[in-house]
Amino acid sequence: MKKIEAIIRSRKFDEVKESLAEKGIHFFTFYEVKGFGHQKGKELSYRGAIYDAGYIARIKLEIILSDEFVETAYETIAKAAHTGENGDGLILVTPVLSIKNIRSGLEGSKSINI
Amino acid sequence: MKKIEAIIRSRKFDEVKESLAEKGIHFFTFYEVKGFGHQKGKELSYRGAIYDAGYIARIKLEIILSDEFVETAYETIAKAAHTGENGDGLILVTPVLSIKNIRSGLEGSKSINI
Amino acid sequence: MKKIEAIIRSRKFDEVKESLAEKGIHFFTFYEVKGFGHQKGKELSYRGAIYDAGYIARIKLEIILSDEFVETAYETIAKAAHTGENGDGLILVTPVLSIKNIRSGLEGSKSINI
Amino acid sequence: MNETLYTVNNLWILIAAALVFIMHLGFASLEAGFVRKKNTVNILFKNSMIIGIGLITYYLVGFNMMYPGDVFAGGYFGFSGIGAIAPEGDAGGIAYADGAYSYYSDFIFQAMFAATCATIVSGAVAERIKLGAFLLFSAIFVAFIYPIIGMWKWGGGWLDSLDVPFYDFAGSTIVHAAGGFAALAGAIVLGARKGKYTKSGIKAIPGHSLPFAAVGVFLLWFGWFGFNGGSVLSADPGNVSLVFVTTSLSAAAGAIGAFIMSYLLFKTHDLSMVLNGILGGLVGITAGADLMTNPSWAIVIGFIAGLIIPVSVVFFDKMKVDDPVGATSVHLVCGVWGTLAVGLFGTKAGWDQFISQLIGVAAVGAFAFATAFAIFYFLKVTVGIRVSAEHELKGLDITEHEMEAYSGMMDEGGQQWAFSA
Amino acid sequence: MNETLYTVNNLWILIAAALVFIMHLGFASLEAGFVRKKNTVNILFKNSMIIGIGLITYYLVGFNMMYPGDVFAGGYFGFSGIGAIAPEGDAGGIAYADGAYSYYSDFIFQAMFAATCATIVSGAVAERIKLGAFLLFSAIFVAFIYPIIGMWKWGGGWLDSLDVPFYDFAGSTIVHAAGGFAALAGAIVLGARKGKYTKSGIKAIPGHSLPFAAVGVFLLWFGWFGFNGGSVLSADPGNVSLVFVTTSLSAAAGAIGAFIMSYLLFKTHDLSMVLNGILGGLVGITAGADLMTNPSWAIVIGFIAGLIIPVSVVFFDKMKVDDPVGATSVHLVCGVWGTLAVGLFGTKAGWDQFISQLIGVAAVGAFAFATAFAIFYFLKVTVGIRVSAEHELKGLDITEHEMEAYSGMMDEGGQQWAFSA
Amino acid sequence: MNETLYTVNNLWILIAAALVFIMHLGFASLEAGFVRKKNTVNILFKNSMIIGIGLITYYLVGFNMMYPGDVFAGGYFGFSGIGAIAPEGDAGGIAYADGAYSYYSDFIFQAMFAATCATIVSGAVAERIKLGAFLLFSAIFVAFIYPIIGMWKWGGGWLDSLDVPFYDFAGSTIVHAAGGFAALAGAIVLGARKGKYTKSGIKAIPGHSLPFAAVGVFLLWFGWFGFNGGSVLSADPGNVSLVFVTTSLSAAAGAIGAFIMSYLLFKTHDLSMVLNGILGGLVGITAGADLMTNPSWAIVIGFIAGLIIPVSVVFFDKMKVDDPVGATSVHLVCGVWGTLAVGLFGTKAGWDQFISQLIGVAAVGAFAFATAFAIFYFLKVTVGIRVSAEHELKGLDITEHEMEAYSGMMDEGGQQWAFSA
Ligand SMILES: Nc1ncnc2c1ncn2[C@@H]1O[C@H](COP(=O)(O)OP(=O)(O)O)[C@@H](O)[C@H]1O
Ligand SMILES: Nc1ncnc2c1ncn2[C@@H]1O[C@H](COP(=O)(O)OP(=O)(O)O)[C@@H](O)[C@H]1O
Ligand SMILES: Nc1ncnc2c1ncn2[C@@H]1O[C@H](COP(=O)(O)OP(=O)(O)O)[C@@H](O)[C@H]1O
Repeated sequence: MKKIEAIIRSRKFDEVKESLAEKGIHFFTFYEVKGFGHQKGKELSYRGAIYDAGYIARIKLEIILSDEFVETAYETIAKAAHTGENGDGLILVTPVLSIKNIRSGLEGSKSINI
Repeated sequence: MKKIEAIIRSRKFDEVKESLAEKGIHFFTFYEVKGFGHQKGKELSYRGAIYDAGYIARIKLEIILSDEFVETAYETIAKAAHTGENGDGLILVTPVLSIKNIRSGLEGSKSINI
Repeated sequence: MKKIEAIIRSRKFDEVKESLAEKGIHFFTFYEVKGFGHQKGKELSYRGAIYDAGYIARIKLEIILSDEFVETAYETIAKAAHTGENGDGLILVTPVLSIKNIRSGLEGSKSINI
Repeated sequence: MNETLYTVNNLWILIAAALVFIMHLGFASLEAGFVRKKNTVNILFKNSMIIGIGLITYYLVGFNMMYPGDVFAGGYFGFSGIGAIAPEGDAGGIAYADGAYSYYSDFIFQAMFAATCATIVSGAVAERIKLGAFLLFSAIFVAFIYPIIGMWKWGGGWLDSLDVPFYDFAGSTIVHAAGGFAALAGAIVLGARKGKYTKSGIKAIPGHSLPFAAVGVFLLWFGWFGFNGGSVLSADPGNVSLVFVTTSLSAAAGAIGAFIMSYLLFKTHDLSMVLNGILGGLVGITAGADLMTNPSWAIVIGFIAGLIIPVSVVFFDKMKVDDPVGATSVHLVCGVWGTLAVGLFGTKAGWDQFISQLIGVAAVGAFAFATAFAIFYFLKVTVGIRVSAEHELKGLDITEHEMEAYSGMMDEGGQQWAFSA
Repeated sequence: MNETLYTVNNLWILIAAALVFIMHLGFASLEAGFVRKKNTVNILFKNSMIIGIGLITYYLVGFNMMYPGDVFAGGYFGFSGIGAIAPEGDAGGIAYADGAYSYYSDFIFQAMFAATCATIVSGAVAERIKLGAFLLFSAIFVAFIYPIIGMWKWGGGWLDSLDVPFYDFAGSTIVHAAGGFAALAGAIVLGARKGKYTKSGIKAIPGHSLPFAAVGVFLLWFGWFGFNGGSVLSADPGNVSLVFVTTSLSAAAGAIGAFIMSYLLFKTHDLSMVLNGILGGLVGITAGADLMTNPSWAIVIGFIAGLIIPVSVVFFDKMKVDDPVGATSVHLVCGVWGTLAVGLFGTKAGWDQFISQLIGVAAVGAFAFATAFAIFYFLKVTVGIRVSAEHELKGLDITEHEMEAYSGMMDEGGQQWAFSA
Repeated sequence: MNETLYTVNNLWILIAAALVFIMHLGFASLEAGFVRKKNTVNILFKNSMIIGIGLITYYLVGFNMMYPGDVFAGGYFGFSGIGAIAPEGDAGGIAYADGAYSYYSDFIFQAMFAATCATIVSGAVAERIKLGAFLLFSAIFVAFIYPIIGMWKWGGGWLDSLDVPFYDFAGSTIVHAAGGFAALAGAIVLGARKGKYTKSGIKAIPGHSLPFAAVGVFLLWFGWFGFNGGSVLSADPGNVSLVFVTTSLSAAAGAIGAFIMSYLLFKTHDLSMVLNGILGGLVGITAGADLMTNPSWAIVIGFIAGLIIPVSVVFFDKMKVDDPVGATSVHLVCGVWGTLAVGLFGTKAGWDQFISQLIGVAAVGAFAFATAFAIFYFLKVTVGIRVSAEHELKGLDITEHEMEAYSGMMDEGGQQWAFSA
């Protein structure tokens, strides 16, 4: 089992989700994050003073996968989230030592929802 | 040291927190996440059009633990977060290479707040 | 490659960010989390009843780094986020198995934005 | 009566009616601010419907039950037929009320009051009552219960015919205490919100937006100029201006009273208490706003109302009567206080008056409580009045309305991307 | 005419003008609530500017084009010069309108109406129109199009001179349908918001704050007391009070109608529909508010308007006319309905009247639609009217205003730390 | 004077008082919108208390210090005793002000003004002042400083007795500049919010809710119809209608002026500037609203006020005077401008008048600034006026009120689960 973490553009979220679904990967967790990278946040202005949060908003996905699905997911996300412009984000694979599905109590790769 | 990550129902949060406290685990970090899984989000309706965020809201816990506490925490969460219905979520154990408490500067398992 | 995760005080965020920048580390991802630890949340009061969320608000940073930068980042954050009072938070180093930059398609440490 | 003075008087009653209307926005904002986010659409929906249902049922039956005419004078009940259509010519105009207002001005002013009374209930039963049951209750309450109570005094019924007639200038009893007692009945029959009273004590369930609540209270005060000022039932300069002064000073003193008492009790400055304190002052002065010829009396009445509010809120919580917006403390308790205050301060003060006030508020309170209790209980055993525990947990917005009050508030950079899925 | 009655009448027109003013806050709140968070500053900006631009252009040209004087009676167009300065002495005072109101009262009341008409458009074109283009449109619309339409009827033009004169008491056609048709033209020329009509069907794009929308609707109702009540053009007790009653009952019935129809169609209780239903009832009664001497007719008109609303919203969505706030359903459709209803109910009901109503609303609708379409189209091919896809995605707040409507709403513990960076 | 005309006049003053009341909601909303989320409860609390404290202190001492009677004519100070109780009979009624209004109408109208003046200060000192110190300041200001200033002109004092009397129709100087100078003193004594002026320059600290700010401004405009319109002190049709027109056109022109200037300076469309521009236009016209018999003058005055606003905001920022809501720019600067404009435009324009205006506004400004400075300074060295750095960081809501303005806004699916812990 592995965990894939991907930081992607919010507006690419739907595309990524659908591409994953086509490959049979329906289950994942996500949340909103902020990032500092090549792409900068837009400057805002308020009562004559300019301010700049600096960061941009991104979505982070986390997907737990059996080893055999990792490669597919990895490539699928890389393709669907790509625009070629600064700010596309990145994908990581990280190790998972053990896993348990709370409902079924199953452990290991049997427990993974796909 | 290990990191336990658990994705649980919001309404089970208090129960999990209290069960952990009973086992002497008082310290952890959490945040709100969204998930796609067996359980689907409720369909909403607005001016005649139906929409569906698809996802459901979940809480994610992260607990850093010395190895001897991992098993207890793992089982405690699994029990407290269980309802038996779709959407219960999952628990992972992931590796930690090193850790430092910012206040005390202590490293390794001495640094871990429990 | 490693991932550094740090849980810090919101009000130390700018300092940490600037210290990292001085060491040449400009890119990272962050999000708001809540934590239970030594420091407790402030009690609030509403219509005569006291309530206490219990948790405190923290910022979590995630930085993906080539191995040679890990030590620097680790120490820099530890210093910049330090106040010496309860609630300073902690820093972890966790393993990364592989990484891909979505824009460039590059993998491994070449892919890492610094 | 000259035509011009009639025009002025009538104009004031109409403007007052518009001001009482805006109280409905005040209640809607206040209640929306005091409930949790997950029940906000629901409370706004109820408030939007109540004014609709209230006006129409009052048009159909309420008005003619509340003002059935002289034949029912001194009685307990009367009715003069369906619908409120003005008599032809002067009978519905200058001659209708001695040149004070036309038939339709009377109707619309009274109709806005009627809807107010039902709205009081909505806050106390919020976050757990079924929409349908609540709307049914409101319709019955505005169509029958409120008009019967109103008839007792303002319609020339028995309370108006006591030896020392019961006095209730603009409705501390007739509107506020009546609504407040009905609210109490509703809160009791429903039971508390889940998680409010637990083994480990009383839990705070903070309202989701105090700014909305504050807007509501200021709008209510604004509307009260019409509620009390219009109850002079003419534009008489001396009386209307006195009422404006006593109403405002009482509200002001209510803020200060609640400020002090909530600091004494809770050692903090609770905005929700000061807001309730203002309302307490307003409700308190309503029975005798025209009698406090020394405005300092109004300050005393309002100040005491303000002191009462935090104590009363704590008391109802101790009694496990769960009232998310404090409607019972504001309308019931301060309504009773204001009614009795007529016997203590102002130009009618005196023992006999005090007794009549006691009779009046007790009779109205008992009737409002009993009938509201009966209706709620009947609805409970028939259609059911409480949403399921699961619906309560998820919130009524999603479960009864399939909507959320706020969408995309959390999105950075304005991207409500989730909805394009 | 006695001086005192003149003073009363005039006072009422002024108060009514202030109430119509508050409708602008109503529109601003309603529209802000119905758009996404990312376009909230933009819609508020537009609404703040429209009232400014509207009043000033109406002062400069509009008023004298709408009321050019008797020489243009029965005509299609007139103009009596730049600026609105009262005639000296009684001519601008008691003699100006037979003691009903002064010249300046007339002007300010009319000017508030004019700005309203432009505001109707802003909701329908929200979330995608360029700021500059919209402000230009508004200026032209208030300066020329609305006054010309108004002149046809209220300025004594041809619609007022039909054998059976077209009747439009307070503007179901002149203000609401005119604004609604212009809104339709704008929505068509602009096209739908991205992501609204997709291959997989019609997508919901929920407004970001239903509480704001609800506040807006209550304020609009409040303002309507001035809109309709002031259109009596005197403080005549009988007429003004009748208008208050019919206006309120129709709004109330609109809520109930929309409640029922949206339940039938959608099997849910859609707050946004009930809010639109109230507005539909208000627009519907506007043409004949003084004619429904049996207030039950007003209930029927409002109830039907309420039933129409959900059907109409669905219809425009099917036609792929994207109208984020439902302005076309409320103002165009219910405006037409209310205009025709004058031929069906009330003291002018009759076939001949119905035909005149049809002529009036058709002529106004055609003219408003055609001119608005032409202006929008002209702006489209010259300065451009639609923001870029990227700006639309990011939201107009950031791209046109470099601001966000809400800052730090997400921060825990009140730390807007991000801005100290 | 006939009884009926008295009734009309008096009714208008009362309605105007209610409209001035609603300005307090306007200020509360505006200021709440312009502060950070973490200080929202605090600002609402202050605004709720000021109206309470203001009305009661004005009742106790202010009114009789501002209008001490003829014996003090031409003087600098007077006082005619504690409490405001109407003289018996006609002396407090029709004879009180030649049939224009009753004693109590006078009191309540003036009392609402007084509270307004204190409210102006609250915005400028927001987000860092201690609650207790602020409430003390407000009480002293409304009880003594404002009444003394008011007495100089409206109470028949020395400014009213200049050879060419100083003119201030509704209070550009007496209310707005006075409040604005006191606000300036407060902002100076307190110092800037942490993080506003840093080594790397002036930082933006955006308000947490521009929608609330916009609501506030529209409500202020609405209330200004009473503020200026009521200052005619009768329902005189010619004057009140002129005042409505000049007030509205000036506000409209203020929006446009600020729109243009903020685009020139900042190259963007800053909603907060347009909102301030509207207020600037309103403040600017207040001194001479009844003198601009050619309404185009009002447009010029408002337009210039609008142009001034962004420049002034930037200027005060350069001076490191931290004013979160722009109260100094709106009330002080535009108040001075409006006062001087009486010497430049309208029926009193002329060199002598200009000099008198200069004397008046300088004297009032100096007195208001000096006394406010002294009070704030005294409070600073005694009870302390500024919250601790830590409290400022955490926000005053949590530290002074133990409450949050919004609860559970971030929860998905409406679960405010954290509070059941
Ligand atoms: N080294 C890193 N560690 C953590 N997050 C990163 C790192 N580099 C980039 N990111 C995340 O990815 C987002 C996009 O990065 P950016 O440099 O703008 O994209 P690109 O590499 O396509 O130019 C950033 O906003 C940040 O959230
Ligand atoms: N493979 C996965 N990777 C990441 N998160 C997952 C995965 N499977 C489930 N989850 C998370 O757990 C939540 C519950 O999953 P669900 O399938 O509904 O529960 P159950 O397994 O009890 O039926 C999901 O909403 C999602 O957040
Ligand atoms: N064992 C842990 N696992 C996960 N998060 C932790 C752990 N211990 C502390 N934290 C995080 O760090 C934050 C600060 O911890 P706290 O104990 O208050 O600080 P300190 O160690 O400086 O006294 C907590 O609120 C929590 O978010």
